[in-house]
Amino acid sequence: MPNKHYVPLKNIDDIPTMAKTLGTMLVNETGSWRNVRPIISNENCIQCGICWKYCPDMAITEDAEGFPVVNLTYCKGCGVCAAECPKDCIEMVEEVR
Amino acid sequence: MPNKHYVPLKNIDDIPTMAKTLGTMLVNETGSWRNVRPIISNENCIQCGICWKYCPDMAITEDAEGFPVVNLTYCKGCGVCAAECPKDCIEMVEEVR
Amino acid sequence: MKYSIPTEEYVTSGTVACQGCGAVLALRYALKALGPDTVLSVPACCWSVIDGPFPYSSTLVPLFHTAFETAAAAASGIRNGFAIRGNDHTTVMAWAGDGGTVDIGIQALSGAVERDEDIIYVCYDNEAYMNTGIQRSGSTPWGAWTTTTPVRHFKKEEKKDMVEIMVAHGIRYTATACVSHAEDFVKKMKKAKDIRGTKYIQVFASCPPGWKMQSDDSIKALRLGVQTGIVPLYEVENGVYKINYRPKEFKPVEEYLKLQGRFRHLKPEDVEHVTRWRDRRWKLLEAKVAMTRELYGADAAEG
Amino acid sequence: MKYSIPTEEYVTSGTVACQGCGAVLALRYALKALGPDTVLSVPACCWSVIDGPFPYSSTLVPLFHTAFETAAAAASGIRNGFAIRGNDHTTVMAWAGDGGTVDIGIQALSGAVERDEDIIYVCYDNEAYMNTGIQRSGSTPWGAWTTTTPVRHFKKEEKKDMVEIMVAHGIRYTATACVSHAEDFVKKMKKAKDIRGTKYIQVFASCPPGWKMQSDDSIKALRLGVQTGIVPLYEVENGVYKINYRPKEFKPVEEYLKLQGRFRHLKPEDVEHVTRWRDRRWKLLEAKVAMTRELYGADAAEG
Amino acid sequence: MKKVITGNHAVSYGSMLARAEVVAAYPITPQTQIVEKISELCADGVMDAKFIKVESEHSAMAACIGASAAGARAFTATSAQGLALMDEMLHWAAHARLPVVLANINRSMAPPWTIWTDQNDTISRRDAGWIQFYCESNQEVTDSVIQAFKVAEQVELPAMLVLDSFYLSHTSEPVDLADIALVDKYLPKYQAKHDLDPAKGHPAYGALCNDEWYFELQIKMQWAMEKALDVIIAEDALFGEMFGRSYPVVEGYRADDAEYLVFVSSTIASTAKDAVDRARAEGIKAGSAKVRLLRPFPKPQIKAIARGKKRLGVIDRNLSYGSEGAFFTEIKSCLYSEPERPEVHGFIAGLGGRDVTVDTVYEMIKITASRSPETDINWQGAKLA
Amino acid sequence: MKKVITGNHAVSYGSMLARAEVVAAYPITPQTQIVEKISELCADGVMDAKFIKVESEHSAMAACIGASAAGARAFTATSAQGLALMDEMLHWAAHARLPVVLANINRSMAPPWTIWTDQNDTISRRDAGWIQFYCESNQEVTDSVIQAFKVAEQVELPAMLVLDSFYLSHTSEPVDLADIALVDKYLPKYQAKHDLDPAKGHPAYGALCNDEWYFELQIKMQWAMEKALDVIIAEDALFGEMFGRSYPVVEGYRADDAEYLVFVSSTIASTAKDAVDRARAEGIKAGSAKVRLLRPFPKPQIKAIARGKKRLGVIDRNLSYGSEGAFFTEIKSCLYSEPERPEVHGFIAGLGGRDVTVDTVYEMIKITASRSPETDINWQGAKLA
Amino acid sequence: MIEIRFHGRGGQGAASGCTVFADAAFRGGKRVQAFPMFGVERRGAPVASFVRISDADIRARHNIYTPDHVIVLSETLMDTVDCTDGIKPGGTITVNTAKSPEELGLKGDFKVYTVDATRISIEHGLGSITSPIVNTAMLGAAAKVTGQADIELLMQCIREAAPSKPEQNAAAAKDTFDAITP
Amino acid sequence: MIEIRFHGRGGQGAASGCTVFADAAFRGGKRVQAFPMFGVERRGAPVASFVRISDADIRARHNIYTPDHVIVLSETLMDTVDCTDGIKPGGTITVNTAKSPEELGLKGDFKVYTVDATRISIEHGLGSITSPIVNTAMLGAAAKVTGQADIELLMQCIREAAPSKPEQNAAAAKDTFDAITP
Ligand SMILES: Cc1ncc(C[n+]2csc(CCOP(=O)(O)OP(=O)(O)O)c2C)c(N)n1
Ligand SMILES: Cc1ncc(C[n+]2csc(CCOP(=O)(O)OP(=O)(O)O)c2C)c(N)n1
Ligand code: SF4
Ligand code: SF4
Ligand code: SF4
Ligand code: SF4
Ligand code: SF4
Ligand code: SF4
Ligand SMILES: [Mg+2]
Ligand SMILES: [Mg+2]
Repeated sequence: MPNKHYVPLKNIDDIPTMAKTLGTMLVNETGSWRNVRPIISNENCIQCGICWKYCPDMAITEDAEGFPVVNLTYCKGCGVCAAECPKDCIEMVEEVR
Repeated sequence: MPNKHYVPLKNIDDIPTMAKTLGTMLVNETGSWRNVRPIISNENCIQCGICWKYCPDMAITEDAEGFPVVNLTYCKGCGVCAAECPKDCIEMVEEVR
Repeated sequence: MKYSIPTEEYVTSGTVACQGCGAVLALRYALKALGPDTVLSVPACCWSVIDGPFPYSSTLVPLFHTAFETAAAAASGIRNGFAIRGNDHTTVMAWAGDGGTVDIGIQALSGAVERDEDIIYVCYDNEAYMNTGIQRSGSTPWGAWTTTTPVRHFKKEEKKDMVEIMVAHGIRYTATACVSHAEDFVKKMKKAKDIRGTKYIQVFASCPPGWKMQSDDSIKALRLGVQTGIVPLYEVENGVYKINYRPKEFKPVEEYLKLQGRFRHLKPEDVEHVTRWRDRRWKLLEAKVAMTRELYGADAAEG
Repeated sequence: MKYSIPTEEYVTSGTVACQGCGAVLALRYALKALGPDTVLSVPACCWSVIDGPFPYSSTLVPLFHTAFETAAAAASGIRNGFAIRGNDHTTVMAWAGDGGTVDIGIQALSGAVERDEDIIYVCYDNEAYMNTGIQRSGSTPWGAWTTTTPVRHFKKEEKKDMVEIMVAHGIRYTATACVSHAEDFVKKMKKAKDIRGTKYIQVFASCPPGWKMQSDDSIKALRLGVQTGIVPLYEVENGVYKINYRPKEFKPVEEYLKLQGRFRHLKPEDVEHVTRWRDRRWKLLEAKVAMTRELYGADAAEG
Repeated sequence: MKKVITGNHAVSYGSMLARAEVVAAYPITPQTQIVEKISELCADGVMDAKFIKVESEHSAMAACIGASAAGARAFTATSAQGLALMDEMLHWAAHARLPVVLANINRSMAPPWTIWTDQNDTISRRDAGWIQFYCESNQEVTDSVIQAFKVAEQVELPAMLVLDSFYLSHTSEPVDLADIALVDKYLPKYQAKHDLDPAKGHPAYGALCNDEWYFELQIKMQWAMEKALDVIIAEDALFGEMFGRSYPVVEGYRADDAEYLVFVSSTIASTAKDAVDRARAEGIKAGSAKVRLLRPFPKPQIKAIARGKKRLGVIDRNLSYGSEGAFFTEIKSCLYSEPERPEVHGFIAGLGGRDVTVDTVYEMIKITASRSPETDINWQGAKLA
Repeated sequence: MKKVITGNHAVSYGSMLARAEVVAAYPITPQTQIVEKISELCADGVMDAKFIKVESEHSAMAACIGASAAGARAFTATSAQGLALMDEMLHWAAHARLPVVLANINRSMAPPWTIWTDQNDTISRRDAGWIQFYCESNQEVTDSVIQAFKVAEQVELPAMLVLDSFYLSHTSEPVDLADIALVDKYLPKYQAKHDLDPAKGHPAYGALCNDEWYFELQIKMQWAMEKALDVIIAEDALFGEMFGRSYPVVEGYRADDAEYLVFVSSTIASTAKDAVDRARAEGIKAGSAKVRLLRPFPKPQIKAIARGKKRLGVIDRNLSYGSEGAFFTEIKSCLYSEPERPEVHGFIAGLGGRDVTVDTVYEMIKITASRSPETDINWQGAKLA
Repeated sequence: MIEIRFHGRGGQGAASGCTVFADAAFRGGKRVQAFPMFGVERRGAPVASFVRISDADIRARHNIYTPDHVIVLSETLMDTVDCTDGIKPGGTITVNTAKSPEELGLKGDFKVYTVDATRISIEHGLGSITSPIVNTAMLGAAAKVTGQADIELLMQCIREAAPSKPEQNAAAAKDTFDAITP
Repeated sequence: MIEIRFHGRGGQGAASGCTVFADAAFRGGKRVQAFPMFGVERRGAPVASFVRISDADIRARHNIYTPDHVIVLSETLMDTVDCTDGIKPGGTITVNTAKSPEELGLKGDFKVYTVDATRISIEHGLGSITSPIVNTAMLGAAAKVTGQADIELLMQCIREAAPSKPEQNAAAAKDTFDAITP
């Protein structure tokens, strides 16, 4: 089911003259790439923002209290956040369907 | 009248498959380019070879006594030899037909 | 959370980059520094794929895809096209991989620097042609495996030093950077933005598949690059060298090398070779710092 | 007569070069140094015309005419073609003008240096595209008139410093030379011949029409270039700088500039600019000599 | 204002009149005069353009592409080797649908080195997606630069002017330089379809396109080419009204009542008129047809002018090795579906600048009039054994 | 020895069997596997060649040219953008008469970026003086590398192998790799006509050539192309004798008694056989003709196979913008002088990698069999409105 | 002609697996053709690849739309990719999962098989939980379900093609082969 | 149609001279065409250039082989170049020399004129003995001999085209114009 970022194109009349993009890659829900999933425990979290800084998929945001949250729609499960967290707050667990 | 360096070519059968040269540029008697002609006077000549060294047309050779001689078949009359001779032995004079 | 770099994002989630791609972070940081009044000229490279297929894009600034060897020339054209129409404010950034910079794109870049075009050229350096599946580039380091330098015949030429080549061009501003040191990179990009004329920044960016390592080692490998001195962080402004980060003591280069499968075949004497290369390079770098400070004064660099 | 350079000639009389052409002398000297076991790769440049039209040639060594931007790549091909057939002795020399070197040919050259091809690359530098009628090149000096930098808009960019760019490439051997200093040039060419790997020599060669001067000033202008310090003679071997000729005192740059019509429009403040450029360059050069001697020892250069 | 100028300068002035905004070019004989004059015009402030003095033709086209994408009117000029070196970027400009205009001086391809004319450099670009105008006179050159921009910007395709080396590029003749105010009316400021201004959005241009839409983008290019033929004709008509000069896409000379018709292009089209007159004088009912366009190929006009002829000749100053002359191929292919198909002679003449005189053309007319073709290539003026 | 390998590896092994001595190449999708495999073969010492890892395709061809001029057998491989970037040097190799062999993987031209197949990259080189072989299977690929060197060295012209991206380059199938000793017999060590060895003289190659002889040099190129057609046929026959496999320049499938014939090339030629069978099963007397060569264009063979047909179709996986499909043009031009000229349909299909299935080809056969052509371009498989 | 489609992730070796499978079938006397979904997919992204196997010459050179068999290298793929798309009526789909076929809840005119290739692979020392290497293991399952490759020939082909651990890879294939009863 | 050929040396301005001459003829109401011998000749090498002048449209766009008039900028050129080649019967040749026509000893069906343009040019401060600038001066002679350009228009064209010393150049032309009596 296409998401809201999907740009529907049916035939030649729908496409621009030159290949000019019409939407963003938010259409591409890369959460499905994940083999492993980051689980953040706030316990030791010092809100340093390092996980946010190094996430190559811009999949970490901040919750109301200033703790990091993973956007599972896009997190590819690379494990960088877990590896870089200075407080070992993030664990990578096997993804299940 | 073509000189001895001339490579006669009449038609397509005479030329090589690719443009490969068949003779030297000695065919091109650049003496005809001259407006002015170098005259060497041996009087002050110290046989330093500077005129030979700087002639851009390889038009200076040595005579039996070691003095420089201009090869008028090729000398273009640039005047470099005259300008560079440390002893001012070379004068450039107007070329006449 | 605390944020050490700007929070605005100009790269969206959903890119098709590999898990743990350092190149994504590189552009993410660069755009944080430059802000939205920026246009990209992107030649063939991983980023021309990462950004997404038609009709989608993941950068929130205009992006002009251009041929592999033309990042600097196309950027020059864009800059001049803007200028003649009165737009002198938009930052035009050429954003290219190392292959597109030090090999096939060096000519266009060299020309742009010579003309002193008002552009920023950033090379994200992952040390091989990654987009086409890890072939050697002029920026691949000595000793590395790639698909065109098989293990039995690993790369025997030294990495081309593009920043030094830029210095030799008399460029106004050039610098190295590393994705693991985001704050330093952002600072340099901001500085570059404010200088008129050509700027060249080379940012070291990890590539898990290309370096044959796990995706979660992506930042670690980069940090080790800096800590072992393999990747010096420095800048050269108006000819004056300045080192931005001096490890108190270099970590052994093994630590850097052993993390990456592309170096797994190296023998101890090869590691020695890399260590000597590192030391020679740092000695020279320090000497240049001293020399140029002496020649031009410490202020010149700040000027 | 006394001969300070080899007497063998490998360039014949009858070339179609202009009266007083310095480029002819440059190749004449180079071939004297290299001898007959040499093959030339010549891209588009004055020399591709000078050598003569089909079916004639004025060089007494094989000459392969190649496309403008390919001197180094074609030379690499020739060298490897020889090598696979067992010929390791013939010297392969790329012989190119400044435009063919610092502009359109820089990429192929940079690639060859990175691969450390066993070739000699010589750039005869007459500071503009002469073959096409005197357009600016990246090697045209600041201040010069050319047909694409009209007097009212004379060249405002500094000359690209190719020898320094080669040093930044970590090339084994590179040197400057000047046709007026034939002996020095011949010596450097001989040295280059005996080094395996890529060598780059840039020889300053006068062009009377291109410099808007009388043909008989051809050597004088070059000598003034050296004497005023505009054209430093130096070499860099394995990273170590060595200055081959240090004028006791620089002649004023005016003497050099005023001889040449291409500089006739320069105002006193422009001459000042050139003088400052000269001084800055020499200071840097001397500093590099000191720095690299200190780093690598005086012997390294001789090694 | 009429001035005696070379074909090259006709290009430079044309680009000035068309108010090219960014020029990125690299010198090459026989094009150098163009860039030298533009440098001068810019330095003098007569022409308000940014001249990017790039380090190669490859970068010249890349810079023009960048400039055009940024919304500026972009122009360049080159020849032979330079055009070939641009090739990748020529395809790029076309596929990016950018209305860059380029003047190419036809020069033979090396090696051996040559600077003399033939069309091999430009026919080798016939598949690159560029509109190609072949010019006959310096007047046509200046006027065509202006028309080319007008057309290119409407159909969003790049356009190439083609001039014979020497026979046009270096030949001086009187040229009426149009009044720039009138040109401004004919050719208003470029309103780019591309827009890289960050203030207006953040599109990416040229993103990876898999088999889902690439085909359709090509069809749009072909449609634009087909439209271009109509636009060229319409814009030429308007130009004719405004400036009193017009250049049909296929122009007959004594063609109406001709029994034998030779197709010609570039300067040979001019010389051919004298040859036709001579043939007529000698009783041969000859005519000539100048083909102004190679792309879009003016099929309806070719068909129309060929209709009813007894025999045709095609004079190609080019050669597609392993095939035949390019115009010969295109014309035969175009006429294939005609109900009546006259025989066609294929002539190849003038390669590498070999002079094509009135005599040479006359000879080809005579052959066309007198016998059936026996081979696809009839070498004219060559030193065969 | 039979191995299941990709078309790309078929190229690599072909170059090894042909004993290429200098390889200068630059990576590009979808060609990378070729150079990676060659790197491996060289590193393993199985292949005795110098591999120059150049910094661009432009230098790749320049280095091949240099190596070939120095007397070595030179090889390279590329695709699309790389081929275009080489363009100047492609002309150079041809005019220098150097038998360099190149494998090109057909990929569509950018922008937009694409890595999928169509023939625009290679048809755009049809005027460059290169022999062009279009391959249908991996077996043909390996064998053609060997044949290409044999032919190229005899006629002193460079030759290009052409493979569809993906549909051939990345498709694995069994390939019989010839015994190298037998290949050595078929293709002896290269004896260069060029000679740069200073011991043997001091020629200059490619010196400036004015209008006196350039024309004649071009005629020699054309003659060599004409000779090449015969040599290709003869060498293929010899290859058939020695290796039991043969590839006619135009190969009919159920063509003899066909009333309707479609011309095809590359992998479509393979798929078309299934489509022809289907058409036959449904009562349509169809056949197909695979065209192996675009240059030299096999005119006599095209004429022969077209003779007596009721109607023809040409399937082009390419497009010359502003004209039509390239094979369509060439075939019509070739048949123009035939006494009987069947109608010809022009189909364009599969651009940008759009899949051409048995259904797609069948559809084109049906159109060919059922009606007269109405336009020069019939888009097949496109998402038209 | 039998057509098979493999689903995997970039970097998992689905494409090379197809070639190995084709090779085994070829050595068993068949005509074969193998090709990847051709794209620019990066490590981790969903990919597909294909095999054609036939007794007669394979002339069709185009994509496969209606496979007889589908092999899925990772169950998680099924979230976003419609792995059952186009399966010929009566065809099969074989999924690497610890679940039973029923638990997958797939609907359509095809048979569903499951095998825990991840576990088997890890048991043989191939990869880890975060990045298991399952392509060779799944070939054994494919051989059993499709009946197109002899397991001994397949194991031989796997040994020759494996960049490392040839025996373990072959053994993993044998295990999945044995684990399935069609 | 009148066809004229100029002989000079590279750098002497024979080609630009032709354009100026054509310009003058054009301003006098003629159709004109001017072009250089197209080559790569360097400073000092013999070159030629051409003018066509006509009352009707000039359509021929090819070389000139049989000129009506020939103008020779430097007598020394005649050593190697056959300057009289192809002159139309009854045509003319005009040579810059201090000699008289007879002293040149030229044979053929054409009239010979001489004028000491070098002396005249130097008198007007144009160039020096080693490199005299005679192209503009010789235009005056050409105007007189060919009758194709009005001397006033010619002088005006010279003034406009001269990169420096416009009046001197024009005056030199006037002097040669006056020096010749055809
Ligand atoms: C002329 C040309 N040659 C080759 C290619 C193929 N190609 C595309 S991207 C690429 C590698 C890019 O490497 P790099 O610049 O280092 O960027 P990365 O992929 O590593 O991000 C290559 C070889 C191309 N697109 N164009
Ligand atoms: C691709 C290409 N572009 C342009 C040219 C035209 N061209 C030939 S030689 C030349 C200038 C060469 O300048 P330089 O290298 O400095 O040598 P010089 O003529 O000064 O000796 C130019 C622009 C060409 N031959 N090929
Ligand atoms: S696992 Fe990777 S993609 Fe997911 S949140 Fe962490 S850093 Fe981002
Ligand atoms: S890196 Fe760790 S400590 Fe820092 S914000 Fe993220 S989870 Fe918290
Ligand atoms: S004048 Fe010039 S060419 Fe003549 S001999 Fe002297 S230096 Fe040589
Ligand atoms: S330069 Fe003068 S002194 Fe020296 S050899 Fe020549 S003529 Fe004699
Ligand atoms: S291959 Fe490397 S650079 Fe490219 S997307 Fe993957 S991780 Fe990033
Ligand atoms: S233009 Fe200059 S470099 Fe060229 S031949 Fe003349 S003097 Fe020599
Ligand atoms: Mg890279
Ligand atoms: Mg130069």
